[in-house]
Amino acid sequence: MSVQPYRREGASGRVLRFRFDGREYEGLEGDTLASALLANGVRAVASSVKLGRPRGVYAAGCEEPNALVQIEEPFPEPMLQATTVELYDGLVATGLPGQGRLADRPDPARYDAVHAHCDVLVVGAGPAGIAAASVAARAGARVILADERPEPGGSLLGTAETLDGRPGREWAAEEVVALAALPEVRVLRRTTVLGHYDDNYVIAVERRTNHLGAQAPAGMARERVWRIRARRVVLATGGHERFVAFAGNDLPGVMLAGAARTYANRYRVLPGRRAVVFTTNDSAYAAALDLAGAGVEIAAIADVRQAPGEAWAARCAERGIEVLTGHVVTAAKGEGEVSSVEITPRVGGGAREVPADLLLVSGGWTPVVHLFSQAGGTLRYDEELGAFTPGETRQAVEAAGFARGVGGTGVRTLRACLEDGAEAGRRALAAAGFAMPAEIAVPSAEEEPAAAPAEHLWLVEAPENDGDYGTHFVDLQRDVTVAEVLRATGAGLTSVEHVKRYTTAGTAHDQGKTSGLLTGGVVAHALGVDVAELGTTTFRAPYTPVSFAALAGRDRGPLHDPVRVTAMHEWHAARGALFENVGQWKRPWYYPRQGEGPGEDMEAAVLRECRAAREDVAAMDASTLGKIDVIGPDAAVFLDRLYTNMMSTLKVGSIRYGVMCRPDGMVFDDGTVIRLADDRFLVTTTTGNAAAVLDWMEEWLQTEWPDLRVCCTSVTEQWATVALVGPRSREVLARLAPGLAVDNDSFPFMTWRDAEVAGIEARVCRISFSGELAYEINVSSWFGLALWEAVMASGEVTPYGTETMHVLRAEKGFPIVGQDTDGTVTPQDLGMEWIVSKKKPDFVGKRSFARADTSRPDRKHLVGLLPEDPGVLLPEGAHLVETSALPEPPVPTLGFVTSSYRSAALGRTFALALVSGGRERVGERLYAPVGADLVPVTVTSHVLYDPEGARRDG
Amino acid sequence: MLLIPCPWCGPRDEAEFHYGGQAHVAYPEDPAALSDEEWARYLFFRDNPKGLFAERWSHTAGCRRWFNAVRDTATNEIHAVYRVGEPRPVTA
Amino acid sequence: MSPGTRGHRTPGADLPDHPDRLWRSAEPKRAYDVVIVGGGGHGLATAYYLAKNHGITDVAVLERGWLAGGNMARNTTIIRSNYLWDESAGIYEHALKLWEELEEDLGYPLLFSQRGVLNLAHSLQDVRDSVRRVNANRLNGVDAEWLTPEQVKEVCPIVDISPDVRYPVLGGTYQPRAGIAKHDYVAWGFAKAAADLGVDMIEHCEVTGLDVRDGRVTGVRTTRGPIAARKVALAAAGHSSVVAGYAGVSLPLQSHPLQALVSELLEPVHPTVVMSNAVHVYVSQAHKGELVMGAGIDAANSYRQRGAFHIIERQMAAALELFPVFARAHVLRTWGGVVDVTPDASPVVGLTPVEDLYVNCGWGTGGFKATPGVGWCYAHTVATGEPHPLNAPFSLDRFTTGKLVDEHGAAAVAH
Amino acid sequence: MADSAAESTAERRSPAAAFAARFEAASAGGGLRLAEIPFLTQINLRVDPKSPAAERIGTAIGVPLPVEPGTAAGGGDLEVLWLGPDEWLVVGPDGAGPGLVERLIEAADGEHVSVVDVSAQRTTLVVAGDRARDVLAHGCALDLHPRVFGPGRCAQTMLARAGVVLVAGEDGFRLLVRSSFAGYVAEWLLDVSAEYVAGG
Repeated sequence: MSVQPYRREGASGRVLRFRFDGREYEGLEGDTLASALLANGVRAVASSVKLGRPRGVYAAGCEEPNALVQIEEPFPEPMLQATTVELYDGLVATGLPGQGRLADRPDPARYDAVHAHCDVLVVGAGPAGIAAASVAARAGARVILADERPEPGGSLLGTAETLDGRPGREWAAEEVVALAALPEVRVLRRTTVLGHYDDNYVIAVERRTNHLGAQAPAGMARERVWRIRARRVVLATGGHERFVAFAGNDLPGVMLAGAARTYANRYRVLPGRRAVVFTTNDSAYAAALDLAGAGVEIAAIADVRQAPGEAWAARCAERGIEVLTGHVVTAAKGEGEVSSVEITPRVGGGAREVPADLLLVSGGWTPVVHLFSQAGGTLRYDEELGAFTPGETRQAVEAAGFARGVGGTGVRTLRACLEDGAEAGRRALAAAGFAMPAEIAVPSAEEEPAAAPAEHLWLVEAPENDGDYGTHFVDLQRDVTVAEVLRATGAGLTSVEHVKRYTTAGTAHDQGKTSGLLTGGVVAHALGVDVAELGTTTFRAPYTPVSFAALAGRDRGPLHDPVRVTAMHEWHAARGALFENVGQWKRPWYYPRQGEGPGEDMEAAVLRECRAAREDVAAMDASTLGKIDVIGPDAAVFLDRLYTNMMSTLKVGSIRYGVMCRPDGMVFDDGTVIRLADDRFLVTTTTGNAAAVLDWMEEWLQTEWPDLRVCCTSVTEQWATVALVGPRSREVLARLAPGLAVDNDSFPFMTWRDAEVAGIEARVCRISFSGELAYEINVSSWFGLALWEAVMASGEVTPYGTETMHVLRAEKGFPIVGQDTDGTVTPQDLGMEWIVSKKKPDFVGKRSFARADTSRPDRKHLVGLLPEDPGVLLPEGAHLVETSALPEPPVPTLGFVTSSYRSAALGRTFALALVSGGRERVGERLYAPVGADLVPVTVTSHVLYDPEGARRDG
Repeated sequence: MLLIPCPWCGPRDEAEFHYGGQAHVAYPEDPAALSDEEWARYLFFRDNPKGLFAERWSHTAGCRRWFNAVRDTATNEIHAVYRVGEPRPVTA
Repeated sequence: MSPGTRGHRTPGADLPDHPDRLWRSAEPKRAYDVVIVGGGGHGLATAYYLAKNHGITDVAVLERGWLAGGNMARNTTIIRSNYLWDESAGIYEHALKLWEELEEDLGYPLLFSQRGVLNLAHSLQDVRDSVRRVNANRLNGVDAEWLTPEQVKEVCPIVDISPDVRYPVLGGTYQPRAGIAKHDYVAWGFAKAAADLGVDMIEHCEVTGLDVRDGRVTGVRTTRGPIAARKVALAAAGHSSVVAGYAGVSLPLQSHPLQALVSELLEPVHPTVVMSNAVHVYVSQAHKGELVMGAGIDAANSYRQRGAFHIIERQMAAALELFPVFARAHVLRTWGGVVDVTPDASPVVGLTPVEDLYVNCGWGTGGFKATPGVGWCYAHTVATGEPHPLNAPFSLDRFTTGKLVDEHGAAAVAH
Repeated sequence: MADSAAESTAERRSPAAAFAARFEAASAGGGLRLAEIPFLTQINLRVDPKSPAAERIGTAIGVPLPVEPGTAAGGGDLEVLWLGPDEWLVVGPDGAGPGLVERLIEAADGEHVSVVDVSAQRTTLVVAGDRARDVLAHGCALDLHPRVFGPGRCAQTMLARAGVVLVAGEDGFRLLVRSSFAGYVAEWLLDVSAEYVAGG
């Protein structure tokens, strides 16, 4: 062990090698990076964020304000506390100046989340938590016990206390092993409860592979979010020690007394050789005695109180430790680290300087009330404790043990914590409706000396001649000193929140765990008010920092959002289709022809697909359209109320196009309505709105018109749909469906027939979204691929995608909801007066058409645009102005281009646009600013192709 | 993540529900008879109290039923749930 | 000690100093010319411009908690003016022009940084909407560009523009003059400047009622006693419905929690502001190095300044889709504010049916960026009794006529 | 693919057919079994539970419609899942669809009911074995403890980001998944399974 000069004798464990700031070190299994660094005598671990001052390890847990490190290997991870990084072989880390560094390569690790339910969640596996969990678990309750550390025991890990005659750490380990063996108990180690939300929804993160370093199994999620729904929560979260503001209280070598005790006992590391102890309470005496026992020379204990605990003082006297009551440490001194400590009597007498390389500080203990506060609980100031403790809450949560401030003297007493934990367990059981277990023995702890009350000292006042308070730190991590707090209050700030923001105190990585109350104390001091009156800043989740990746879990990449595909998807993919995301669906966008040389580009592919549809025969996978079966005697009445046009007059066997508006009169969705029977309709919706339209229907039915006897059932995926389009579509269909009479009289436009197509039961609809003769063939989606393959089998049908579909419909002036509308467009704006019934007394949206704004003549109308240069393609989203030269901005816009394409059929480019008063402008020349140019265009009707509708019958 | 007691399915996570805003706002019997002001009130104005609020939810990921709840918007506590058509229960 | 760290860059050192004097919390007087309800950014800016532009200094700003402790203290500080509709572009661009002079005007360092804002497009419809907005912006004199994915990558190299992202980046709009500022400093700058001109800052003074006589407001009732006022201007974002309700004025508002979060301090990786509505993320890296991110709003009404956690989880998943390098950054702190949202996602600024009572509300998720602009216009409205031309379109009666300023339709601009 | 398309045959293909081999591989360790049961008959039934039609339907198919929310009832080769207060899914073997639809409509005898064949709307995935609950808990917020969600329980809920009908049986769970989401759910299950199967 000679390579670890500060390691106590008798330490055992596997030797681990690591590198810090470029130097090789050895540590032991069970070490944190902090304990290993201390064992190697590394005092300055990082430098401070603002002043660049050297900083050493200050604490032993997640409250650490100073020792921030960057992990370099096995994978870069920014800003962790050396006190919470478990040591592993091959760890490479560097100390940080307050800013971390992200990796520049993708994180290969896996992350996940899991839901859990329990009767009682116990947060913290210290003495109170174990006691609570034991009581609850043995009564048969479902219990989750979560603790942030690798092993249970909480405060017992840092002390040399015994329980039932065993070392506390062993007791805790055995208890928890026994608990974990119960069928309804789950013990979560390395699991930090981060957030406590409404209805006892509690978020925790388990670190599962970090401590394994490069040995972490590849298939195992590195971090796991636990989403816990608990009937009762017991917060046994213990306390954090705080420090005191005095000159030089940030020097490496200054350390919280309890932390030093933990290093000596748990890690068998000496944080220094010769220590001064500065305390406001009895707990530091135990620390001093443990350290003395471990071989640290305790030069003196400076106690701010006149009357420390008698038994503690006596024990110190026995060991020859000098106790200076009524004294304060006025300064820690040294170059880069502590070399001496200045101790001054509070009343009279001069300072004396004591050589020491370690200064242990205890400014009292603050219960960890973060989660209680997050859960909506109130906090109240406890005078004895000098801290805020849990008050009222409406959630089923309570604190237990030191988190509740039991003990009464400002320091933790083991017995009180055990008993309080067991009581909390009993209360949780009762509240969750479990029978009370027979008396459960609380383990017996050693007799603890009676504690004397703590005194709450926040600030050691600077001497008159050195009153700048420039090194009296209140927030070590944000480099905030008393001087800055005084400046803030001097500037007129009276709220602790304002001071926090003015100074940044409490906003760093540690969220002010050691400094929050201290800052409040100093502010109160400066303002001359009570700490209690000042209150605290808000406790916000997460309790400790959590990685973005953990929260993202497995919802990344392909699993980020469901990819929805049709039954024909594999064919499209194999054929080399490019896909468009339409909502969650992948739809073929276009099918570049594959062959020798470079593939076809989009423009060429779309022109080819369009020509095939207009001149020959083409097919599209239209399966993604939403489909809803609407059934019931009142179905027709219902649809009459939702659509702007009349549906009740539709004949069985026929099909009608319809538009739905919101009550404000704006177009919401469109599609076809097929009448299958007197009391049965099949409604289609746009792909993106399928769920919204079904919800819409259910909302009206259930909340407004419960008297209507109508049921709506989604059949979107029951059916796969092939749109077969083009002058030769009839011929292809006839071949596929020899039993179907396909001539125009037998099967007219806007009707449907049941038929066998390619040997598959099908419903064939004569619908056209292109203006051409066209059919939509619907089959059970099990047969979707078979149908598609049959359609494609002859090789004469050209597959086409959404882009071609868009061009074809735009040539016909058919709008796409969501592209040619934006939530501010009425059917009349779209030139669809004809679809707005005048006969029906009411339908959703009707009243809004009579509002002042919806009847304005200068509303934007859907019109066609022909660029004067037929080769110029207007960008979609281009705007329109009246003049051929742009005046100074702001220039009023007349409207904008919603759709713009090259048309094979027209032999030129064209566009659709929403233009103010557009219908009255047909024939006018307008200008579209495109880059630096103004492109002249002529306004036309929005129907540019086959306005007579001559082509739909083939 | 609230735990919302669906009157049929029992308590489920908030993420399974769709929020429907204020309850008991009936579609006007004769919209044509309303003034523009009255129609605007129906379209756009809803109560927004800090405190108890009768509101609508739909259990979209479950039974797809709409129902009403009385929730305290200051604390998110749900005091009652009841079915559409039932009167708002008296809550504390 | 870290060899690479000692003696050079201390990332926290370059923040500006605050003035030694900000404001002194005042005791309420019995009467004022103007009482402003709400000591947030909008209320403070209004007070400042009332005093500066209109010479009205007998003004009290009433704040129920600590000054600027509401949404002003909780937002993600994004400033931009690239809104779709002419009406919106008008007031936001006015605000942006004021921002460009504000540090000098207020004599206060605001850390105003014109680092540009990117709004990403993830679908073909996003692209259409984005191009439409860029063109609208240009006609309105608002700087805006459409960027290809490669150009997006040039502006912000850490954005993943590869096609294997679930919703690939198809491009983005870019407003170079947009950026961020330090929210607290903005509030304090306005507060100090207004206080210096004689405005009373009254903290911990909650308004509990409005006195209305014969259709005219005459004063406010508060937890610190009644205060008479010739005019009352509401600027109580989040709680506007509650306060306006005291005068019997109902507003088309719903209040929702909106969450945001920050990471630890990180070395600079993110030079601009990136927003993506499709995946509900907006992120910038603040001056000290923390990533500041906003999430979507909670669906249900609530006055609880706390959102639901699944929204944060989804936001993180979306963030990592766009920025894989964020994987091991840590969420340090999350928080929530309460925003009031109108049916058309545009604010209500102007007169009310009660004489001498004015309302400014409904800014939803976008109030911060408007702060100087709305303060300017609202002060004009209150001082003259007539809406400023820039806030005239945002009147209450647009809901009756139907002439909405519907920013829902304008993709990528909800925040 | 384009070539093989020439040999068109009207063969059915189930939504998760492409995952058969990967499901089998994931099931090899014994702790977990993943599989698709394709082509089950599924009829969506809407009827007022208090109506005579509801009773007649129960009699006709030999399974009284379960009225307790979240429960399933079985009889013969049929199983009836409660979906909502007036909505059920009647599940039967492959090929039972047309006959079943007729029986249901006949039993309604002219009363207002809605009977829709949705057999192809969802496919059925099996998640069984000792680790089934652990796997599902990664994406399902329901309490799947056997005392709470044991055999005979069913629920419409979310699994990760997909809506599912979850049915608890004696031998694990069945997931009824919308056909277009089948690929997503299958990929999700396989991703989760990585930790629970041998060698994972």
